[in-house]
Amino acid sequence: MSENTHTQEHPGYGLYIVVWAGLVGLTTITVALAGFNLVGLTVVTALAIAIVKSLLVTNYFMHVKTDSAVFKVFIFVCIAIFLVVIILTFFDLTYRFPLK
Amino acid sequence: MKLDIVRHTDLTFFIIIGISFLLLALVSAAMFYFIYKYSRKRNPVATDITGNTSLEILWTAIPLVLVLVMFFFGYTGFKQMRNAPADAMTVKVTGRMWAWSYEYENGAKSDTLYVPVGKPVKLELNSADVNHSFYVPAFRVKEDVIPGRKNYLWFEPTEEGKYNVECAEYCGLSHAYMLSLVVALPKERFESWVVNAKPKETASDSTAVKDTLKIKTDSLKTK
Amino acid sequence: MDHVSYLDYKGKHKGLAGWLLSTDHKRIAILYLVSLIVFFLVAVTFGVLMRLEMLTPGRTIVDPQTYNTLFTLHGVIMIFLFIIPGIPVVFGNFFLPIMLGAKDVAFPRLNLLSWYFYIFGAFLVILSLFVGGGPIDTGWTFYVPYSLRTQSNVTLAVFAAFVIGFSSILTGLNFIVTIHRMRCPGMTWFKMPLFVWGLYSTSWIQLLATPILGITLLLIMMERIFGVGIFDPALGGDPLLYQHLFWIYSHPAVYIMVLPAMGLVSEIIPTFSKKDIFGYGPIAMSSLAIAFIGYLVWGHHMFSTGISDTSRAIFSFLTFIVAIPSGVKIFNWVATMYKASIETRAPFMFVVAFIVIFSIGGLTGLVLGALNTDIHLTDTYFVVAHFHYVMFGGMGLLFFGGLHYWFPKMFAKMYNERAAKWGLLLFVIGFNTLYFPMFIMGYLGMPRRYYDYLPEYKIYHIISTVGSWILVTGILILIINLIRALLKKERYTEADPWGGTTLEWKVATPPSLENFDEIPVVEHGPYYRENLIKPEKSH
Amino acid sequence: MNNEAAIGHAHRDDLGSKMGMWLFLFTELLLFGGMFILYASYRYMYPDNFKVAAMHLDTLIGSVNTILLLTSSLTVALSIAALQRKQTRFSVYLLMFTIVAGGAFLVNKYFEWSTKIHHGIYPKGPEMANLSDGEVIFYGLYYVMTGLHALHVIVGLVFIGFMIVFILRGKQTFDNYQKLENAGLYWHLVDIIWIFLFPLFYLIH
Ligand code: HEA
Ligand code: HEA
Ligand code: CUA
Ligand SMILES: [Cu+2]
Repeated sequence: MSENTHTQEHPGYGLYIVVWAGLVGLTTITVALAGFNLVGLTVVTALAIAIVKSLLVTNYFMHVKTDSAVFKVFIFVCIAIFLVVIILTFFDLTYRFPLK
Repeated sequence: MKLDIVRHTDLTFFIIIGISFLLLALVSAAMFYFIYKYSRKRNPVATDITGNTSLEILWTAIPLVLVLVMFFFGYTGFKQMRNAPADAMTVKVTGRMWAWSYEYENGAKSDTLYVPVGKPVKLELNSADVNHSFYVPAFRVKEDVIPGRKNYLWFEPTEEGKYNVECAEYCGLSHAYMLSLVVALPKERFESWVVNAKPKETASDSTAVKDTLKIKTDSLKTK
Repeated sequence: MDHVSYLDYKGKHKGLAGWLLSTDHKRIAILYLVSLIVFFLVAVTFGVLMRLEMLTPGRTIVDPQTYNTLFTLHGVIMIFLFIIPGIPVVFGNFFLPIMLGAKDVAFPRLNLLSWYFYIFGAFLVILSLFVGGGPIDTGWTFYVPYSLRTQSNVTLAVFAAFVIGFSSILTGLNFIVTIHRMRCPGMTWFKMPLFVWGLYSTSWIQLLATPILGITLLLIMMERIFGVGIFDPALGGDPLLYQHLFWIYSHPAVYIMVLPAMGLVSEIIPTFSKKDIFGYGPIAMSSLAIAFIGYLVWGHHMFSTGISDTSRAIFSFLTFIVAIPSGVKIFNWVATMYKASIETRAPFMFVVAFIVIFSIGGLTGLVLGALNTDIHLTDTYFVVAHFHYVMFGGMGLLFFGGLHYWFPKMFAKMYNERAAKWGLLLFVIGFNTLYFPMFIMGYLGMPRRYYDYLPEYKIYHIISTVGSWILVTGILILIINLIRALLKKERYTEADPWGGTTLEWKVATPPSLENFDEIPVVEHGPYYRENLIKPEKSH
Repeated sequence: MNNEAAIGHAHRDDLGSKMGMWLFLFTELLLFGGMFILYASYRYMYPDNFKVAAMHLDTLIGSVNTILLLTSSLTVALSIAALQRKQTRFSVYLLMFTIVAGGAFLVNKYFEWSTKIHHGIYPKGPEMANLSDGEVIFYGLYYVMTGLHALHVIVGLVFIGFMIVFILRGKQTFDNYQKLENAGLYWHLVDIIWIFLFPLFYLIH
C-alpha cells in the first residue's frame, strides 16, 4: 500500500500562495460587506464566505482534497451530526420564541 | 369519545404496557423454548442458519407500526394537555425553595390551591429561584418551573377532594418537602372562598396541608 | 521462541511499576478492571445506604443533605467512572487487538495515558468530597441554576467529570484508529466479530458527543468561578439551553453504555449455541444505527421542561424510531438459538438474564418516550426503575457476564460455575425485587431524589430495600467466587474452554505478551463453524 | 485490502497517525461546536442586543488578526512542502514565521481584552450592570470563546516550537514528517475556528 510512503505528488508552493491570496481576498470582501446593510442576509453571506474559506483551508492546506477518501467520510459524518444537532435545537427555539 | 387527561394518559400507558408485555412474553417464551428444545442434549449438532431477509424486514416493520401507534396515543394526549380551554380559570403559581404559593385572578393568595370542581384551571408557573416542577399525580400533569420562563399547565378536577402537589424537579435540601395540596371544592364554596380570601397568605390552610400529608415537620429541621 | 505470558512478563519495570507503566493493552485492561470494580463497590454501597434511608419515612440513617450527596455521588460514580468506561476499557482493551489479530492498539502510550486521566479524574471526584463546600449535591445532571447557586463543591466535581471525559475520548479515538488500521490480513469489515462493531459504534459516540459535555461542564466552571453569564437566568441566560447541551451528550452516552454490552451478547450467544450468528449484517448495522439515531433523541429528557411543543413531538417520534434497531438485535439473538445446540454454561445464563431484563428496561423506555405518559412519569421512580433495568440489568449484568466469559482467558484461572449460576439467580431475584416496585411507585407518583415520602409509598419502599439485600448477596457470591478462583494455585491453560470461534480463543491462555507469534490470516466470518447441518432449501 | 500496519509494533503507520489527529480535531471542533450552538441560540433570542454589543468590538483588530492567522497557516503548509523538497532551513524559517505571526495574534488579543477590561466590561465588572441581558451574554460568550481559542493558539505554538526542534535534530525529515503534518493540521484547525469566530463576533451590523 502506498498510503504509507507519501508518494503523492508534493503540492507546489505556488498553489498554496494562490489559496492564501484567495483567503485574504475573501476576508477583505466579508469585512467590506459588513459595512453595507444587507438586511437579513448579513449573517448568511458572512457564514457563506466563512464556509468557503474553511473549505479552502481543509482542502488545500490540510490536503483533504488529495488525501485518502476516508477522511472525507469522517468529516462529513462529523459535520452532519453537528448540523443535525443544531437544527433540532432550533426546533425548540424557533417555536419557543416565535419571530415577531 | 372524548377522554379527559387522566383517562387518556392511563389509556396510553396501558396500551404501551400491553404491547410491551406481549412482545416480552413472545421473546422470552421463544428463547426459553429454544434453550429447552435445542439444548446440547436434545440437539447435538446445530443447523447452519445465518439469516433470513424476510424475517429481518418483518421484525423491523411490525415494531415500526407498533411504535407509531404508541406515538400517536402519546401525541394526541399531549395535544390535549397543552391546549387549555378558553374558559379556564388562571392561577399564578410561584415556586421557591421550598414552598408553593398561588395567586388567583382577583388577587387572593394562598399556599393551598383551591379550585372549583368541573372548571378547567390553567396554572402559570413562575420560579423565584431555581428549577422546580409542579406535579399533581392524581391529574397526571406536570410541568417544570424554570426561572425566567413562563411555563403553564392545565387540568380539570372532576371530583371534590384533596390531591397532593409535589415538586418533581430536584431543588436542594428540602426538595422532598416542597409539597402542597390541590383542594377541589364545589363551585359555590370555591366562589365564596375566593371572594373572602384576603390578599395575604391564609395561615390556617398551611397547617391543614401538613396534617393531611402527615409530614413530620420535625424531620425538616434535621439539617 | 519466547512464549512469555503477559502475566509473567518481566520487562524494564518490576512489581507494581510493571503494571502502572506498562503500555501492553492487556495489562492496562487489568488496571482498569481493578479500578472500575473499586469504584463500582463504592457507588453500590451508596446505593445500599440510600435504600436503607428509604426503608422508613422520615429520617432513618442520614439527614437530607447527606442523602442528596449520596444519590449525586452514586450517579456520578456509576455513570462516569463505572458504566461509561465499563466494557470498552476492560474487555475492549484486552480483546479488541486480539480479536482483530493485532499485537496492540494503535496508540499504546495514549492508551496508558487515558488510564491516568481516568484515575486523575477519579482522584478529583474524591478530593471534591473534602475540600471547598463539601460533597456535591446537584444530582448527576448538574442542572443550572441550582448548580450555580449551591455551596457544595460543584466546580471541582464538574472538572473531574471533564477530565474523565478526556479519558473516554482518547479511548474512543484509539479504538477507531485500531479498527481501521490494525485488522489482520483477511479480516474485512464484515468479518469482524460483532463485539468489535459494538466498540466501533461506541467509540464514535465517545468521540463526537463527549466534547459537548466537556464544554458544558467547562462553562459551568466559568460561571461559578468568574461569574461569566452563559446559562444563569439572572444574567439573561436560558437554563433550558444547559439541559439541551447536557443531554446532547448524555443521551448518546446511554448508548455508549449499552452498545458494547450488546456486542458482548453477540459474542456469547454463538459460542454457546455452537453455530453461526443469525443476521450478522443486521446486528452490525443496527449498532451503527443506534449510534447515529441516538444523537437525535436527547429532547426526551426534557418533555416537561417547557421546550416547544413542536420539538417535544419530534423528539418523541425519534425516540420511538431508535427503539427499532434494539428490537432487531433482540430478535436476531433469539433467532440464533433456533436449531442451535445450546450449552447452558454460566456466561450464557448471564445473557439469558440480560435479554429479559434489558427488554423490560427498554420497553418501559417506550412508556417514557410517549409524550403524555412521560409528562406523568418523568422525574418519578418509574424513570429510576427504567434506567436501573437498562443500565444495571443491561450493561452492569453483562459486565459480569463478560467477566465470566473471558475470565479464564484473562487470568488463566477457572471459577466454580455452579456458584456463579447461584449468584446470578440471586442477582436476578434481588434485582427485580429491588427495582420492580419502583415502576409501581413511580406510576403512583413517587418523585425521585426525595429524601422522604408520603405514607402511601411505604410498602413499595420496604420491598425494594429488602430486594437490595438479596441483590447484595448475589453480587457478593459472584465476586467472592471469582476472587477464590484467582487465589487458586494451579493455572488453567485450556485455550478454548467454551468452544468459541473468534481469534481470542486461538491464542494461548494466558495470552503471550505479543498476542500472536505470527499475525493470523482470516478466511471465514467470525462465527463460522464447519460440520454444521446444512439448512434445507426452503421451497 | 489489509493493512501491513498490523504487522509489527515498530512499523510506522503514518496514515493511522494522521487519522488519530483528525479524530482529535473533530473533538476540538465539537468542543467549539457546543459553544457555536449557544451562540446561535442566544443570537436568535437577543438579535438587537447582540448587534449593539458587537459594535463595541474593534473590526480592525479582528481583521488584522484574521490575516495574521491565515498567513501563519500558509507558512505551515509551505514548511511541509519545503521539508518534502529537503529544504530544511527554509522549512524551519517558515515555522518561525508562524510562531511570530501567532505571537502577534496573541499580543493583539491581549490589547483587545485589556481595553475591554479597562472599560469595566468583563464578568462581574462595573459596567456589566448597565448592559442588557443579551449584551451580558454576548460578552460572556466573547470572553469564553476567544479565550479558549487563544488557549488553542498557545498550544499550537508550543507544538510548532517542538517541530522546529525535531527538524533541527533530524527527527522530522523529508520522508518522515507525519508529526509536522499533524502539528500543521492542528494549526489549521485553530485557523478555521477563527474564520468562524471573526464574522460572528466582529461583523454583526
Ligand atoms: C444503558 C442505558 C440506557 C438505555 C439503553 C436506554 C434506552 C432507552 N431509553 Fe432510557 N434512560 C437512561 C438509560 C438508558 N435508556 C437513563 C440513565 C435515564 C435517566 C437519566 C436521568 O434523568 O437521570 C433514561 C431516561 C429515559 C427517558 C427520559 C425519562 C424522563 O426523565 O422523563 C426516556 C424517554 O423517552 C427514555 C427512553 C428510552 C428508550 C426509548 C430506550 C430504547 O433505546 C430502548 C430500546 C429497547 C427496547 C424497546 C427493548 C427491546 C425490544 C424488543 C423486545 C422488541 C422491539 C419492540 C418495539 C420496538 C416495540 N429513557
Ligand atoms: C450502572 C449504574 C447504576 C447501578 C449499578 C446502580 C445500582 C444501584 N442503585 Fe442506582 N442510580 C444510578 C445508577 C446506578 N445505580 C443513577 C445514574 C442514578 C441517578 C442519580 C441521580 O438522581 O442523580 C441512580 C439513582 C438511584 C436511586 C434513586 C435515588 C433517588 O432518586 O432518590 C436509588 C434508590 O433506591 C438507587 C439505588 C441503587 C441500588 C440499591 C443499587 C445497587 O447498588 C444495589 C445492589 C447492591 C450491590 C450490588 C452491592 C454489592 C456488593 C457490596 C455492597 C459489597 C460491599 C463490599 C465492600 C465495599 C467491601 N439508585
Ligand atoms: Cu422544588 Cu424540588
Ligand atoms: Cu435518553
